[in-house]
Formats: sequence, structure tokens, C-alpha cells
Amino acid sequence: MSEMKYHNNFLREVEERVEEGHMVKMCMQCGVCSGSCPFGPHWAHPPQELFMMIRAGKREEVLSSDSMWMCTSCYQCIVRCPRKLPITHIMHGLAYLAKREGKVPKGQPTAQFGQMFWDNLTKTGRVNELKLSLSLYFKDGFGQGIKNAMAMQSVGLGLMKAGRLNPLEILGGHSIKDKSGFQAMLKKAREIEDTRRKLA
Amino acid sequence: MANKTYSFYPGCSSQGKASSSNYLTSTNSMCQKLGITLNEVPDWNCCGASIGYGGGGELPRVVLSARNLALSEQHNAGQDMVATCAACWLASREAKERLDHSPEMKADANVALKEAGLEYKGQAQARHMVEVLLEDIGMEALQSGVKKPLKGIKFAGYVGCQTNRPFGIVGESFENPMYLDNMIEAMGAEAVSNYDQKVTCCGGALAFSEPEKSQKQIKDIIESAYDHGADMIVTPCPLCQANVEIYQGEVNKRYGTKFNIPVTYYSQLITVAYGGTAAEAALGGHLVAPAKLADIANK
Amino acid sequence: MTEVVATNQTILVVGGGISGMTAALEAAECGKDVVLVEKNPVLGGRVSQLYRYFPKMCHPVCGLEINQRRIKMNPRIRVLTMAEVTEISGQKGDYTASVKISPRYVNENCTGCGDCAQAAETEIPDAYNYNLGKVKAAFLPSKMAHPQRYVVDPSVVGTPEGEKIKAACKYNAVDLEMKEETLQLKAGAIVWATGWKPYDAAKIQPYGYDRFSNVITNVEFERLADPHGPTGGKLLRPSDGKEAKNVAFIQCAGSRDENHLRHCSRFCCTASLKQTQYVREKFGDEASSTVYYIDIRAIDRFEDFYAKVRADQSVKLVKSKVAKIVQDPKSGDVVLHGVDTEGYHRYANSHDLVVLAVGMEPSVKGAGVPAEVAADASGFLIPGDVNGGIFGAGCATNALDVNRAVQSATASALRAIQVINKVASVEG
Amino acid sequence: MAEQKVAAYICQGCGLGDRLDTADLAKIAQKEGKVAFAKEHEFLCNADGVQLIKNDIAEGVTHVVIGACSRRAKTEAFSFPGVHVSRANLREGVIWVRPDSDEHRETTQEMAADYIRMSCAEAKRVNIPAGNPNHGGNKRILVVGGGMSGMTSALEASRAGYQVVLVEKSGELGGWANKLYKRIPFNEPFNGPQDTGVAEMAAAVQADGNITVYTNAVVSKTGGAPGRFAVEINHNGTPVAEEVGAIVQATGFTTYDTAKLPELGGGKSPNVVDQAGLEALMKAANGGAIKRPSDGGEVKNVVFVQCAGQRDDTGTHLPYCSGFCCATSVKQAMYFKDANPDVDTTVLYTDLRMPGNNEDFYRSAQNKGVTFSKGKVKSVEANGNQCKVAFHDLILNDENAAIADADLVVLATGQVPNAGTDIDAWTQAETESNNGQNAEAAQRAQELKVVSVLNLTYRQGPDVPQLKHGFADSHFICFPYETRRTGIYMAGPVRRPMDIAQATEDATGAAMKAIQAVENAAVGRAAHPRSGDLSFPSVRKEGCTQCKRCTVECPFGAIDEDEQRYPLFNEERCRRCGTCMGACPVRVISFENYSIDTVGSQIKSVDMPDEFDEKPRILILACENDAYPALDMAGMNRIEYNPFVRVVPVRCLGSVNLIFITDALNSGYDGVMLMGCKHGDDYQCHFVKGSEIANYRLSKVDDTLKSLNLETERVATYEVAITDIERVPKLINEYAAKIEEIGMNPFKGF
Repeated sequence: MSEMKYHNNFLREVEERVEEGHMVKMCMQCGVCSGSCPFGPHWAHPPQELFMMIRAGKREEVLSSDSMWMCTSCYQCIVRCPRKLPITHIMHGLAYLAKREGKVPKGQPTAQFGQMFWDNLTKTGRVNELKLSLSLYFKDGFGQGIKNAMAMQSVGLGLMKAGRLNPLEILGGHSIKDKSGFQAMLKKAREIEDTRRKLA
Repeated sequence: MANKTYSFYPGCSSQGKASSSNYLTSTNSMCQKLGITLNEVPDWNCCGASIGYGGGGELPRVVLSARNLALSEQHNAGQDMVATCAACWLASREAKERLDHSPEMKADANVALKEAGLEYKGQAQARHMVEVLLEDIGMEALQSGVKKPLKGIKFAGYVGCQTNRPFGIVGESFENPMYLDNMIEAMGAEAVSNYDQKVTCCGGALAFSEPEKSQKQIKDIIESAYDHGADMIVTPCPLCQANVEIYQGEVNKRYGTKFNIPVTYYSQLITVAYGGTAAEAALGGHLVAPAKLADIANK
Repeated sequence: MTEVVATNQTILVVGGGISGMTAALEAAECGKDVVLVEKNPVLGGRVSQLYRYFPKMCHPVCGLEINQRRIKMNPRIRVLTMAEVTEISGQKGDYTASVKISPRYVNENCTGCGDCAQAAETEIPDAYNYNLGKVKAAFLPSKMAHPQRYVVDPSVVGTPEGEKIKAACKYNAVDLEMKEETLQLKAGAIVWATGWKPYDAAKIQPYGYDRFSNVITNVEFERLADPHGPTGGKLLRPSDGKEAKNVAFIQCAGSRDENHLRHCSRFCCTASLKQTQYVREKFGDEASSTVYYIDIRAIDRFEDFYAKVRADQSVKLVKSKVAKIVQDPKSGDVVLHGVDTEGYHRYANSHDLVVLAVGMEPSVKGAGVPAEVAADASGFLIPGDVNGGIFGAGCATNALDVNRAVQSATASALRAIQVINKVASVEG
Repeated sequence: MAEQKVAAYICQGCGLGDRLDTADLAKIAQKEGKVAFAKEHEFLCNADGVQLIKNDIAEGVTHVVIGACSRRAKTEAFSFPGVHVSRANLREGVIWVRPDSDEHRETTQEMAADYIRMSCAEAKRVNIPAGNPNHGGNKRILVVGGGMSGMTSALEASRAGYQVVLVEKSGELGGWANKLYKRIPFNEPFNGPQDTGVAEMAAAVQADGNITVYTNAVVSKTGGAPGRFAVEINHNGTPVAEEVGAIVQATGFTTYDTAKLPELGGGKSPNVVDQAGLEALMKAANGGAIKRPSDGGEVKNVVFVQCAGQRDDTGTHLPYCSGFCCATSVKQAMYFKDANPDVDTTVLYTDLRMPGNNEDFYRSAQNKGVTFSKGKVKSVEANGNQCKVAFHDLILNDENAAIADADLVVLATGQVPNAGTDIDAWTQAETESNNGQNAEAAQRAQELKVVSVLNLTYRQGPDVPQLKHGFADSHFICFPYETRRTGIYMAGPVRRPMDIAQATEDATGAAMKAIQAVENAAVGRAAHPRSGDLSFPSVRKEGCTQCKRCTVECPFGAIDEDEQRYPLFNEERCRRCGTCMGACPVRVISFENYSIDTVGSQIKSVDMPDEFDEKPRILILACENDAYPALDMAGMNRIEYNPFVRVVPVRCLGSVNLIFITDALNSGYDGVMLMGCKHGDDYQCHFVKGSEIANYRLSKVDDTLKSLNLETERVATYEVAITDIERVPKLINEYAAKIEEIGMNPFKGF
């Protein structure tokens, strides 16, 4: 869709395809969310500016921005918004849409980690912490992986000693029993949403 | 002590040898001393925490929690589903609120759940362990059972973000909740007054993906504890505990600080105050050993 | 027992602020009998606690002087102070109201000479100055007080100090035996003018009004600026008494907020613009005021006033809702965190003092009126004749500035007269 | 003077008995004040003190002098119907402002004695006003303007039982509301435009037996005064005479001419309309979709430009904000969204002004998808059937943001009041034309006159004076209905830009004041601020030199000229401020209870020490609204000031006649201080120009003082506010020091 400046095309797309997107239109541009965000300084476009850019139809700039990936889900913005926008969820929704549209900036660490986390938990129904850490360390290749692991070596050993890191998890780790039902459930949920939100 | 029964949702980090197994151990000991029976939700799955959106859409994430709630309704009927981890509680409660407010989403969720032979009805409440302690047992009752007051230890009550927002605990303020400070004092210890980093976020999942940005937050949290003369930090959230404890070394490297402060759980404080042993309170499960607490436990 | 003559051709006005006084005066000066009931010991309401008005920067007590003189000269108005309407029965044209009168412990003999205050020692919070200062337990609420009769605080009644106060009065005006009494008053129509109260700033948690001493409200700042206020008109900040030269004004403190007040309270923008001129008036070029706003709502010729304030070099305007306030315990300075939404830069601005422009809440919400009345979601009474013979007036019906409150009060007086004239035409 | 019997009562309460020799004061009242008798009482204001006075009144006392506290204290206790009371302010004015020490006892006693002399002198010269016998008793009310405001005033007055004459220029009732498809909601739920209800209201007016309606009618002449206004109506060409008691002018507004806004596309493209234009389009479409005016094409994108030609500080357009246009644009955006949610509606604003519970209306608009962008519109250019709106997006800080393809642009222009003739400009033109010599000025005066609404036969001009930006508003915050033409009240947008909700509330208030005006006029009682005063000005015609100064300076236009150009007083128009009395060079104007004599006698009754006693005397003429209360409260705060001053309260500084100054200086006063309230743009004087006129008159006094080789410092004027409790004593003490410096008045002792 061409970028029609100051038209509601992108706003309508957000309302249709983004989690809680229907609330974006309620923002009154007061700036309390941008001011409350602990990672605020790291956002190229804080939440309120993103909402304004959506109204201004700047689709490309919004979806390819790494701003919404800076959200630590601390809910500080939600409890202070005078219009009660669920800002945290809208940011998650925008991030997910950016992912599905392939517009995430290359090498965006939180996007990568989020995908690893999802793949990890969906395999066995529960997070395998060891595999998750290793996949995070080695995400930029083997050499960098070894360097990352060595840097966190003392922490790893400490946790093992404290009984909070089980090397045997590399084999399988915790898992739910009804894996097949669980994965079928997730597959169906994704299908339903993809059709409802025109994401496929 | 009153004997109460709850359906228990431990969450991925509170499993045997997982990153907050010490939280699990001390929680079980605490509940045993308080006469609380926890029936684990059979075959519970991960709640997706708050980073799941990197891979899963809204409905798949809601369905993760719907499955847990459905399992709890089915096997532990009539019992509230209690979580100890902030993210598990938040994901479950938010999912419940969305399912109960949107018939369309509830219908969609149940179509997906059917694939796993389950159905979400919406009977079970999703609550946090701290709510159980405060609302069902109450601060006076908690204080009355203390056998070994934690004299001489000053704790910084670090509530963090998701336990406190957006639902709040017993209706307390988001800026300055007092329940954790009151719990510290009830256990006979001293609580830091107006600890300004009380509700600051530790970076959460982004401690892994954005270490530098998160460690700035962690530095403020620890530095303010030291500034207020705290011996230890106590927190209700496993991710806060892990991030604030594990990355002290990294923070010291990055900022040249010499932090070495123990980070404990409220469940450990209560277990020790109620006469539990160091092992029952899982005091061994720390990178920075809570020595003073262990001394009291071993007396 | 206080005797009051009232029939169903009398108009009962509840609330003695500027709206209640106006409704009572306009009806009485049209030949109708009025009973004016006021909860506080004196008339004047919130307006008597203001130092200046926008946009003219004139003094509210000047209008109060004229209205008080009109009341003193008009035999048709009967004023009952320390009186509250607890119950209303009957219907349009034929109401009966129960009025509870709390003891003032001072009778009509009082000449306002002040000897009783000399004798009193205990100090109580000064409600006239929003408890920022103290007054003696025997006090005259303000220099402009009407009725000009002292009040003895119940806390000293039945104590040796009470007797000492009583003895100090040469005209046995102090009567410690006074008891609470309840009267039954007839009335043909009722004007409900109980006005507004400032929103409880402590509820706005991120602004820490209940934790930081140098975060105060606009009504409190007004008292600081008033020469008859607790600091004699000097703008000193509570923590250390230092001069507050660098003041922040935070708009929409509570208003336009679904977590607090849904409505916009209308007066707070122009009130803050006015208060920046207090800082300018006291400190000249050293003054520095910063107004943090969402929209400056200065309508009609208030725009001229806004233009004048914009031209004042000492005033900065930042389009931003402040996210959080922290007071530095050592220096007492208050740091405001937020983002300026015009041009997008993040700020952590330090100020000497922060004034929260809190909004208006009806002081008696719709449900609080002891009669069947329709009110909106914020508790403001619906104006006009939807409530039988009970007519809302002034800030009891909407967040209004003084001028519109008086217009509303004048209109409600006519609505009451319409009922009275019909009763008169029937009864003759 | 009817058999007048003056009695004096000296109170010994509140410390007066200890600090003053009240017996001596009683003697002075008797001997020098020449009262029938003088009594002392230890607690005059309590029950038996008041009864003492009442008994004496029963035995024929007509005037009472009370030496006790200020006239502002114990007013109810010392008010006796039909009896004049003069208050000598011995408490707040004497003992509370002087130190309680033997050293000062003498000067304090002298101060008290003088105030007793002054009160007795005043009392003796006061006639008890009986109210003007020949006043009009007409209680009908004229409403000019048949819009929502006018109709509301008419209906509300009728519901109170009063007859109303309603004059409407156009052929039908309804005014601006007729042009609206729907209006902004009055009350909950604020989720969409509501029916105006104007048709029902018009029907109610037509059906109301109390209301006589003239459409296609204008007021061609208005004479007389409250209670007896003689109104000539030009009803569709035929003159009709009506007599009414009060007038409500609700002539509303016209929209600002968009042709004056070419830079915003005004008059450049049919697709650029103002809000009235959009309402017309909506009414034409009657609920269906609005089509593009230029080619009937589909409207997919509408832009609302706020503050079009408003809040303009370049001096070309309107400098003010009309307040109703934000909510109106939102309402109009909802017309489109309700009909078809796919239409893009964008509101470009700098401050979105929707106060009160209109915030909910703003939320509802957002909920329906109306988008709001904070931006300053720079230009609107038509290209083909669409327009390009260029603006500076203040949030995204984008100088050249633009909406390139707007099908329709609505300019939110302001309200221009229909307040008729600007009488200040008319008076200027009239004087410049000096009856015809200067043709240009005469032409200008005529052009200004032709737009008049009320065509008043008042000497000071055909319409009610305008306050600012052409609106005929009250200047006072506490008194929105304080009008400068007694009995004539403005309502609705003619007095201030407002929406329909405020206009109908304002109109009800104006009806109340009109009813009050006819009731007061019927018994000769004054209106606010000297409500209830029965006195009225009378002129000793034989002494009048027709200098016309009174007719020019009267702030309320109460004085016309009769055929021989003598001043013709219209008592019911008068506010009893006394400015005419102050203006008259030959001092022939006075009121029964307030005259040259009542004030002059007070000044001359003071016991003037000779120049060797080192006891100067300073006269203070203090306005009773601001200066006198400030002095009172200085007393309540026990702030001391110089004992040689003698304070005479006056109704307004405007009523100070220059004779008071000459009398004072001749009878030996060493200095005169005049304390009035603030004048100028933000004037505080409730008689509008009183303190300003006094200031102007006194600027001439310096030359006369010089001619008598008296120092100019002898007479000083001050602007004083009621809150100047510390400042006024300081001014007095500084002035007394100055007088001491320049020494005694050489005329002393003559």
C-alpha cells in the first residue's frame, strides 16, 4: 500500500491486524507514556510518537523501526495513560506485525531472542533454560558463541553449584506429556488468528 | 495456622534445578509452615512470559494460559490457580480477563483447546502467592507465627514491575506499594524506608537481548539499596531475582562498582522466620550467599 | 432554638459561595424571600480564598464586599451559617428541608473585637488557608468574614481553656452550652449551590503529593500568594522556606484522565497562567515559571491574557504531561521527568516548587444530595428543571469559572422564581 | 426639610469607653453637632442598646448618628426602616489605628471628636429618600433577536408570568440554530450530534400567550428608561409602538467572512467552506452523503482547519478564540463518520479547546475514527477538485507536512458579534463633525449609526457600549450582568463568543435581570451595585449653565438634554454613583441622601487647629468599595496610621466635586488624599469611569494650586485596591511626612 500521508489507511490496518490496535485512535498525544518508559531514551520513536506516525500514515518508518522492540513490558505506561490505552500490548502487536511483514531491522537482538524463546517453549511445552541460553550465545555464529559462553562461565558454574542449572537439560529437559495436543492447539490458534488478522 | 488449598502453577523457572528452583523450594517450605496445600496443575505449560510476542501472535499466547486455566478447572476444581512468578501470574490473569470480556476470543480459544481435548470455562481465578498471603491469611496472622525474628538484617523491598502493575497488589499504589516493606517488618527484620527504586523495571527478558541497557537499570536498583544501607534485597519475582543477582559481576565490570549483595525471596524470609532450616529455605541456591539469613536459620 | 420564617413561597439556597450568594441576592432583589444555608462559619466559599481573578488580575474580595453589603442591606435574605441540609421531602412548590445547625459557641452579641482570640492558646489548622497555617481555637475565619462573628472550635469546649475564652468576652457572646439543632424549613423551590472541591492530589501517585513537601496544589499556591495567606504573600516553599523562584505548573493534574476525573475542569489552564504572573510579580526577572500542558484552553478574550503571558520572558510553555516527580531529599529541589512532545526531547527539569493544577470535583456528588436528583458521571447535577423544584447552580452543575458560575446561579434564581410565582398565583 | 430630629448615640463597647472620653463626645454631638440629644451606652449593638434607639425613633427621631464601629460592621443591628443612620467610625477608624498610650490620648480624642462632628453634620443635611414618584411601572420585557438566546429569554420570562415583546430581524425565529443540521450535545451521553430543538422552541414561542412576536422587524427607536421604555418597531415597513420595562438584547453573531482568508482557500474554491457552509451542505444532503460542491464527486477526505482567522496576533483577523468551533468541527466530523466510517476526517488544531464534559464528546469522536493532528496550517490551495492543505506538524516536527488530496476543507472561523454601533467611535465622529462642518466625520458618524440595533435616543449613543473586540460584555468577573445601560441586558454571543449551551443559560440569567429591573424600576429602587437605594439625582435648574459636562461624563448615559439643552435626568437609568454631582462646576446636582452639602459639611465641620499647634489636618476622600474597606481591615489588623487624617467615604471618586478640594484648602486642611480604585484597561471601578474621570479632573487642579501658589503636593490621588491593607496606612504616613516637610497650609486661620 502506497504511503498516503495523513490518511487513515495505515491506522485502519493497525486496527485490523495489531493486538489492541483499535485503541491507537484514542491517544490524545499527552506524552506521559514516552516520559514514563524506563528504556525511553533508547526508543527512536517513543510510543506516543509511533501513534502519531500511524495517524500520519508512515507505515514503512513504523514497521521497520526497532523502537517497539525496546519494550521491557514493565506496564508503567499503561497505568499512567489518561486514556487507558493498553500501550504495552499495542507495542507487542506492532512488533509481531513487523515480524510477520519481514520488516524487523536485521540482527535486532530482542526479536531474535523472542523467536528463540517461542521456538524453545513450543517444542516441549516448557522452556529449556539451558538450550535457550546456548541458542542466545551462539546466535551470531560458533566463534562468537564460545566467547559469550566463556564470558558467562563463572555465572554458569555458580548456578550449577546452586542447583539452578542442570547440564543434563541439554538432552531433553522438562516437558509436558500431551506435546502433540499442545502443538496442535497452537497451530490451530495461529490459523484462526492469521485469517482473522489477514497475517498469512 | 489456617489450612487452605490452592491449585499451583509453578512456571518454567520454578522446576527442579531450574533458575528459580530455590524459589520453589522455599515456597513449598513456607506453605507447609503456613498450612497451605498446593496442588500442582497437572501437565501445565509455559505461559509465554512477556517476550513470547517475538514468535507467537495474540491468540496463540492467550491459548497458552487458557490451557493452564482449563487444566486447573478440570483437575483442581473450585481452587484458585496461584502462581509465584510475576510473568506467569500476569499472563494467566490477562488471558483470563480477555477471554471473559470477549466472547469471540473465548470461542476461538476453545476451538484451539479442543485440539488438546480441553475447554476453558472461566471458573478459576488467577492469583499471585503474595495476594494469598495478604488477603487470605493477613499480615497480623503472618506475624503471629514468627518464631525466629530476622533481627539485625536490613532489606531493600524491591517489588519490581509486573507483580505490581497493571493489577496492583491489594489495591496498593503503583508508585509506592508498602506490602513488601510491611512483610519484612512483620518478619522482624528492618525495611529500607522510601527505597526510590522500589518499582523500577530490571529489564526483564531484555536483560538477555539488551544486556547493556538492562544493566544500567540493575545498577540503579543495587546502588540505591546500598545507599539506603540495606544488607540484602528481597523480591517477589524470579526474573528480578535472577537478573539482579546474576548480572552483579557484569555490572561491576562495566561500571567499576563492587556490588556483592544477596537477593532473596519473601518465601525464604518467611521460611527462616518460621524456624525453617537453611536447606528448607534453599539458602544454598544463591550466587551471593545470604549469610546473615543463614546464621539465623542455623541458630 | 433558631427561629426562621419560611413558607412554600420562600426560596431555599443551599451553599453560600459566590453562586449561592448570587442566586439568593438576585431573587431577594426581585422581592422574593430567601433562606441561605452555608456549611462553613462564613459566606464567600472558594472565591474568598482566591487572591486574584484571571484575566483582569482584580481581587475577588472586591466583589465579595459588594455582595456582602447587598446581603447586609436586604431584609429578605436570612443567612444560616454552620448549617447543612440533611434531608429534603415534598415536591416542587412544597418542600420541607431538615437543616442541621452545628454549634458556633458564639452568639449574636459578638462585636468582632477579638478579645476571645487573645485568650485562646490552642492552635488549630486554618481551613481558610487549606490548613497551610494555624489559627487560634477562637478565630474569625478571615478579615472579610461575613457574618463578622468569631467561632470557638469544639476541641476546646468543656476544657479550662474554653472557660478562659468565655471569661475573656466582655459581652457574654461565648456560649459553651450551644448544642447542635435541626430545623424544619418550608420552601417552594431549592437552589442547590454547594460548589466544588479540589481533586485529592494524593490520588495522583506519580506526582507524589503525599510524599514530597515541595509538591503543592494550585489552591494552596493561591493562598501562598495572598498577602492574607499563611506566608503573608511570600512565595516560600514548604520544605525549607526558600523563595520559590523557579516554579513548575502541571496542567490536567487529575482532569481529562480516566483514572481520576473524566472531565476537563476548564479553569485550571487560565488559573495557572494567572499564577505565573504571581511569580513574576514577586521576583521580577529572576522569576521562572514553566507550564506543562496538553492544550491551553483559554477561550474568548482569555486568549488575550494567554498572549500576554506568552510574551512574558519568565514563562515557558512545554507541551507535555509530566510522567513522574522525584524530590531530592537533600536539596529539596523537585525533578520532573517527561518528554516534550513538540520536537521530542526528554527532560529531567529541576524546579524549586511544583504546583499541581488540580481539577474540580463537585463537593456534594449527585448521590450526596438528600433528594432524587439526576447527576452526570462526574456527580455534577444536571442543570435546568429536570430535578423538579431543585435547581443546580454554579459549580455544583459543571466545572465552571466564576463568571459562568454566576451566570448559572442567576439562571437558577429565575427558575426558582418561576416556581414561587406559580405557588403565589395559586395561593394568592 | 420635614421636621427632622437627629439623635446621637456613643458606644462604650469594644474598648471605646476606655480609650475615649465618651461623655465629651456626647457633649460635642449636642453642642457642636446640634443634635436633639446624645446618649452613651456601654454595649450599643446588643439587644437593649438597639431597643433604646428604637424607642427614641418611636418618639420622633428621624436621623440617628452612631459613634461606634465601622458602617461595615453590625449593619443589620443598626438598620432602622425609614430612618437615616450616619456611622462615625470610632473603632476601626480611630482606636484600632492609634496606639493605646497616654502620649497619643489627646490626638485620638480629637480624631474621635471630629468624626462625631462630621457624622452629625452629614446627618443634618440628609433627606430620607422616598423614591422617585414619577417612575414608570411597565413590567413588559422587550427581547431583541429571535435566535435560541432570544427565544430562551422570552420563554423563561413568560414562565415567570411576564409579558414579552420579541423582535426578530429575519422572517423566522431560530437564528444561527436554524442553519444547523444538529448541535453539540448538552448532556450525557456525549456520543453524537443532537437535534437543535430550535423548531420546538420556535413553536413554543409562537404558541405562548405572553409573547408577542414581530418577525421582519427591527427596533427603529428606543427612548425613556427602565419601567418606561418607549420602543418604535419597524415591522415589515409599518411602525409599531410598544412600551416595555426592560430589554434583553440577544442579537447573536455573524460568521467571519472567509473571503478575508485567501491564504486558507477562502473564496478560492467551492470545496473550501466555513462551518456554516458545511451545515448548509449537510442540511441539503439531509442525512445522506455530502457531495463535493465543485463537481458532485464523492467526498473521501475532509480536513478541518481550526482557528481560521482567529487567535491572530498580526492584527488582520480576529485576535480572540470563539470557543465553540473546536466542538463544532468535531460534531461536523461525526456527520461524515456516522454516515460512512471510511471517510477520512482530520482536525488540524494548535490547542483543542473542548472544556468541561465536552472531553467526552472529544473521546466519542476519537472512538469513531476522527483523527486529530496538532499543526499550524500555512496554506490551503485548490488544485482541480481537491485541495492541498500545507501545515507544520508540531508533534512530528515536520515543517512541510501536507494533506494533498482533501475533497473538502472546513475553515473553523470565529463569531463576529452583532452589537450594533460602536458608540465610542460614533461619539468621536460626532464631536469631530461638530454639527456638520466636517463632512467626512459626519458621514462616518452616519455610517456608524445606521447599523445600530436599539437606536437608543440616549445622548451618549444609540447602543450599549462595547467592551472589547466589539463584544458588549460586562467587565466584571463576579457580575456578568453588570450592564452600562440600566435595564438593558445582553445575552448570548453578542456579549461573548459562546456555544448554544452557554447561550441558553446566559439568556435565562438575562431574563432574570430584566425581570428584576422592571420590579425595581416600579418602586424607584436602584439596580446593582447600589441595589435598593431609593435616592435619585435632582438638579437646581436655575443654577445650571448648560455646560453639558454631566451628560457627557455620566458612565450610564442616564442624562439626556431637553430642548433648551438643560440636563434631563432619567432617574430609572441612574446608578446613583454621583459622577454627575462631581462633574457639575456650579454644583447644582445632588441626591437626597448624598449631596454637595452632605460631603462638604463633613469637611467643614472638622475643628481646625491653627498653624502654631503643629497639628496638620489631612482630608481623605475614600471610595466606599475599595479604599474604605481597606482602611477598615487595616484597623482590624491594628496597623497604625497618622492621627491627623480625617476620612470621608464617598460613593465613587467620580462624585468628588472640585469644591470639596477648594473647601478643604480654604478651611485650613494641609493636604487632601483621594483614594479611588484602579482605572484604565483593567478598570476596577463599578461605576466604570468614576476613578478615571476623577483622575482627569484632578490633573487640572495642579494649575489652580499653582495659581494660589500652593504646593501641588497638597492634593494627591491614589489607585487603591481592597487588598492594600498594609499599603494604605503606608501611603497615609508617607503623605503626612510630605505635608510636614512642606509645612502648614498658608490659608489656615483665615
